[in-house]
Amino acid sequence: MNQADLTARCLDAALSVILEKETELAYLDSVAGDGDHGAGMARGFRAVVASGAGSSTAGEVLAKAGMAFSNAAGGSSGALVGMYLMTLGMNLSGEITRAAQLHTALLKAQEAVMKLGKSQAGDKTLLDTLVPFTTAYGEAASAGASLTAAWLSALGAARAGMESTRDMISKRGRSAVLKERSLGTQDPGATSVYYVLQAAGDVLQSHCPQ
Amino acid sequence: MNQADLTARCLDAALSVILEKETELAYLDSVAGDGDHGAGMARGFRAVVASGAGSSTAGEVLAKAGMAFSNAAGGSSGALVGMYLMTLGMNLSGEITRAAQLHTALLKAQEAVMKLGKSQAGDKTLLDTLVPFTTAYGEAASAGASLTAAWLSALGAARAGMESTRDMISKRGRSAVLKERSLGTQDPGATSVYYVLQAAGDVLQSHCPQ
Amino acid sequence: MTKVFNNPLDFREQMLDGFTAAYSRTIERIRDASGVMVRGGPTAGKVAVLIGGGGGHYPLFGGLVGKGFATGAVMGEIFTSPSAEQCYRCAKAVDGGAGIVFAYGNYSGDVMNFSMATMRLKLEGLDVRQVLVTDDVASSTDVDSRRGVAGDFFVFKVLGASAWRGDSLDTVEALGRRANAMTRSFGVAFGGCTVPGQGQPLFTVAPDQMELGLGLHGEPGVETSKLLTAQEVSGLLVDKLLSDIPRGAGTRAAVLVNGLGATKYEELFVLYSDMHRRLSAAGIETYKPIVGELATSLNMEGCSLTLMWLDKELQALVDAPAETPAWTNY
Amino acid sequence: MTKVFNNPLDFREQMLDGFTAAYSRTIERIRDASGVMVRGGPTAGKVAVLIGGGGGHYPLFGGLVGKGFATGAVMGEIFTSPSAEQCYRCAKAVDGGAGIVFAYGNYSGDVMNFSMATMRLKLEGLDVRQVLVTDDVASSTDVDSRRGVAGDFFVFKVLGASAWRGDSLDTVEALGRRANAMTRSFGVAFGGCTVPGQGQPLFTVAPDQMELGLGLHGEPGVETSKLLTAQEVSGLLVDKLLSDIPRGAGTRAAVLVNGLGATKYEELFVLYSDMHRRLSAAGIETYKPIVGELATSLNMEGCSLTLMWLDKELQALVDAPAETPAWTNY
Ligand SMILES: Nc1ncnc2c1ncn2[C@@H]1O[C@H](COP(=O)(O)OP(=O)(O)O)[C@@H](O)[C@H]1O
Ligand SMILES: Nc1ncnc2c1ncn2[C@@H]1O[C@H](COP(=O)(O)OP(=O)(O)O)[C@@H](O)[C@H]1O
Ligand SMILES: [Mg+2]
Ligand SMILES: [Mg+2]
Ligand SMILES: [Mg+2]
Ligand SMILES: [Mg+2]
Repeated sequence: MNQADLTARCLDAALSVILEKETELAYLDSVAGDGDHGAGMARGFRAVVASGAGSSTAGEVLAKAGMAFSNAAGGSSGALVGMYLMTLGMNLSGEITRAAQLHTALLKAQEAVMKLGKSQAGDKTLLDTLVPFTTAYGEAASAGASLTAAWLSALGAARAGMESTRDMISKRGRSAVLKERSLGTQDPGATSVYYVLQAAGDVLQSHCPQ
Repeated sequence: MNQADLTARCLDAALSVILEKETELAYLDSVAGDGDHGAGMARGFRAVVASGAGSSTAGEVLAKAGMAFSNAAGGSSGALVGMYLMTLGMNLSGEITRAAQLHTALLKAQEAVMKLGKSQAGDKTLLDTLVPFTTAYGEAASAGASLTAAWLSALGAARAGMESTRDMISKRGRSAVLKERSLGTQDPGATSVYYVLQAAGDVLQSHCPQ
Repeated sequence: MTKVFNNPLDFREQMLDGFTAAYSRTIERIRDASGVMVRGGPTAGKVAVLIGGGGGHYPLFGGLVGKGFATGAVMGEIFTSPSAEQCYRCAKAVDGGAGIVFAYGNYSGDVMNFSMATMRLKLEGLDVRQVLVTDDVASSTDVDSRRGVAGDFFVFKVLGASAWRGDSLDTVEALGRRANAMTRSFGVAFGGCTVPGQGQPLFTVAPDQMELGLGLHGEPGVETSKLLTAQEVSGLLVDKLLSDIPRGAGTRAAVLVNGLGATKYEELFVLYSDMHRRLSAAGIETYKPIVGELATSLNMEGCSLTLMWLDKELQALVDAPAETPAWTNY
Repeated sequence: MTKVFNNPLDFREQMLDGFTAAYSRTIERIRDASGVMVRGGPTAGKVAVLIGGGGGHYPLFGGLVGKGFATGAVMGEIFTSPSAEQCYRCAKAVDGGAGIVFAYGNYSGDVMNFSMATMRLKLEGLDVRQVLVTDDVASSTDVDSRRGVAGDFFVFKVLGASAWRGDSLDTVEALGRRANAMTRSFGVAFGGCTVPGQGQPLFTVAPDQMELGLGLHGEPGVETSKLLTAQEVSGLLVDKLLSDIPRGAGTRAAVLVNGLGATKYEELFVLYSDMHRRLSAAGIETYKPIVGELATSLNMEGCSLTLMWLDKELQALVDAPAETPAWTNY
């Protein structure tokens, strides 16, 4: 399977897992937010999958996906996840031959989100999943792991990051207003991003296990 | 006790019993109507009691009560019960010496209600309590019973009349629209009127037992 | 659930007080009565239109008082007709010497109280006419026995506009009757409402059900159905009204999609999307549709469709300028 | 509970369709975008005011589009900011060549999406300004971090009136910022709301409790209290706003008592009765109070008080004529 198709498969898997978890995500967002996170992520990935065909590189697939996502989803997560996918795609040109190439792109995408959201790890957002994931991926990649191996090994850090949001006080987004009231519930964005990373990992593992 | 005071006592007792039954009356009216019958009767009798002083005959007390009731209560029952009390009062001049005098007045009052409401016994209204009550009172009175005795003996017919509304289909008032849906519930107006007649009977029995 | 009140016994008076305080630029309180009238009182020589009924239906009734609309409104307790005495007092206050039209929905309490006031006013030599609104097709097959629901809005608008432009009492009355004869409504409910201070709603509807042919006063509907989709509700309401087109109706109709309180604007627009298609497909020209809350039932969940079939004159009266607390057009 | 819908996925589109069908006399759909604009499109040479945000807040946002008010509105899914792409497309459609003001409540999603659209439009050479509404005193002690709630209404009215009379982009923007700086709101909630197709409300409030400092999007309040009487609620809201009077405020304020959807007009009037007394006692002149639903949150139970402290110019802009689906004044 070529990398463009593999990337498209990862995005298909993202849609599946988001649809499966939509109610849970809606619930998490209703505790301190406005309850639309599940619907928004689903709308975004539905549009991504619908816009999928006709790209020749992984970068192109992701850049297109980012635009489709952001336009369809709306909301904070539409802007942020859309920006993430788009930046990731624009920083991946041609064939990816080394795991480190992806690390550079992951870092750029993460920075774009930080800039757009004026936020950082610890603010109880999706960055609390993304930042530790990217760090762990980078470490594994520099230690010589393959892309798939590095990705899979970084999921543990992503999960721990996601779970850590439960004990954080929200500093960004709608829920920030609620301060202490946001304690005790996992951040919806951190949760959905973890599910997506995990679903992509499953695809990589079965189609590109090297 | 003079007849004006006795009449005022009956009206005080009416207020007490209506306040006690207000929730039940509201419930009965909510089944097929708009739920305001308890509140309306309470408003009416509160105004009656507040307007009570300064009359020298039973007729004057009742006529005043009717005006106060109708103005304060509003709604169908405000108009009808107000009209009833007023007509009753206007048809009682001076001292009541014979039970039959009251029967004439009760008949006139009942006719006034029928005319205003364009209704008759069997329509599932307060007339289903009033009409058998008045008939039974009249019979007892012509048979020589005292006012109090006639009144008390007529309560059984009033009660039976009230209970018969449970199996009637409403032909008048808001609930008429619901047709068969009004079956199975006692008419609120028939119920409140029975409570009032009964409360007045208690007053007559204890203050004027002859 | 009604949550904002003090002592329920003071609810009507405090409501009237707040209403008058807020909209003193348009209306004023009628002294010693439960009602309001156009600011500055009636215009001498013009017919007065006095609308009224129970509370809990805002903008009915006070919200529709003002230039080009009703001259005054007599306002009862929640869901309770105002008393004859209050109707009388308010009529005296709005009288401009050219006659009075009482206009209200056809409910037995209102009929009795307004009729008693009419008798008293006539004894005093005033010329009083009564125009009853009977738009609710669900409430009876006999047109004259029907209840008045959201159609009040159109009938009152026609009466008010006619009176305001200086028509005679006969003309105002006749136009009001024509407006009513040309107006039809049908409604559904998804949940009941609670009167201030009462713990229980007036009726409840199971989450997967709905009531057809509801009233405006928290009365349950005449029939229960399973919960329908917006398109099905639209089909039901449109079909009901198209199967009961009044004689003499043309093909143009003023439209009101009315929310009862807790069925909100977005839902009403989704509903109207389908209604518009159906009405157009039936060859009906929808004239200046109104989608909003013009006749509520506290926070009842439900909605209705009203059509007033227009001729040139009714249309001109719908279009005539008006300025009230709840309705302005120019 | 939201009950009237078909497939929840089509809700926004069907809502927009019905809205446009109903009010085609005032507004029109923006082609290929999730928004509406004043009928006939922008006026060349006039500043365009594009308001927008998530759905579920009618008359925000489309209901306030029309002559004298917003030039257009970009409308997102229920409670979800429109995407940057939609903001961009709607901006292009309303552009009259004299610059564009984006005006919206301060929520992170809206800020991100409108800001991305702004960047893109600026790259194309358009002059775009952003005016964020930050009236909710409950949401932060830092004024600039506050959310926008019902104050949207006044800020948009000022912007729209200024643009409509032909002010320059700098002036429109400056007046919009001044309106926002002079506007304060505080709200309470008694119950949550349900997004179409979801079985559970976004939050629930115990029957004997209430939430203080709620948002407009079904977010729970910042604090829970026992259920208060109308007078106590009034005291709370008035005190909050009087303890946070902006610098430079005079003694006259435009007033909006806003219902969130299921707290109805009669309750709001009972509330205003007490508010009016308190505001008057504090020496404040209430200017043309508005009591109604101008910024809803589906069928949420709750209400808020908004004051916009007036100077001569803001007052003139509040008074300026406007005609939109949900608001008309002359
Ligand atoms: N400024 C921000 N920076 C990073 N992530 C954010 C920011 N604001 C919100 N988020 C993320 O978006 C999620 C909420 O997404 P969503 O519900 O779609 O947005 P909205 O708040 O507009 O309804 C949050 O859980 C959080 O992870
Ligand atoms: N036309 C009528 N004739 C006689 N009684 C009537 C009539 N209409 C209503 N009633 C009585 O009034 C009662 C309802 O009173 P109430 O709830 O106060 O009036 P409303 O229907 O105006 O809310 C009914 O239960 C019935 O007994
Ligand atoms: Mg959200
Ligand atoms: Mg009743
Ligand atoms: Mg009633
Ligand atoms: Mg949102």
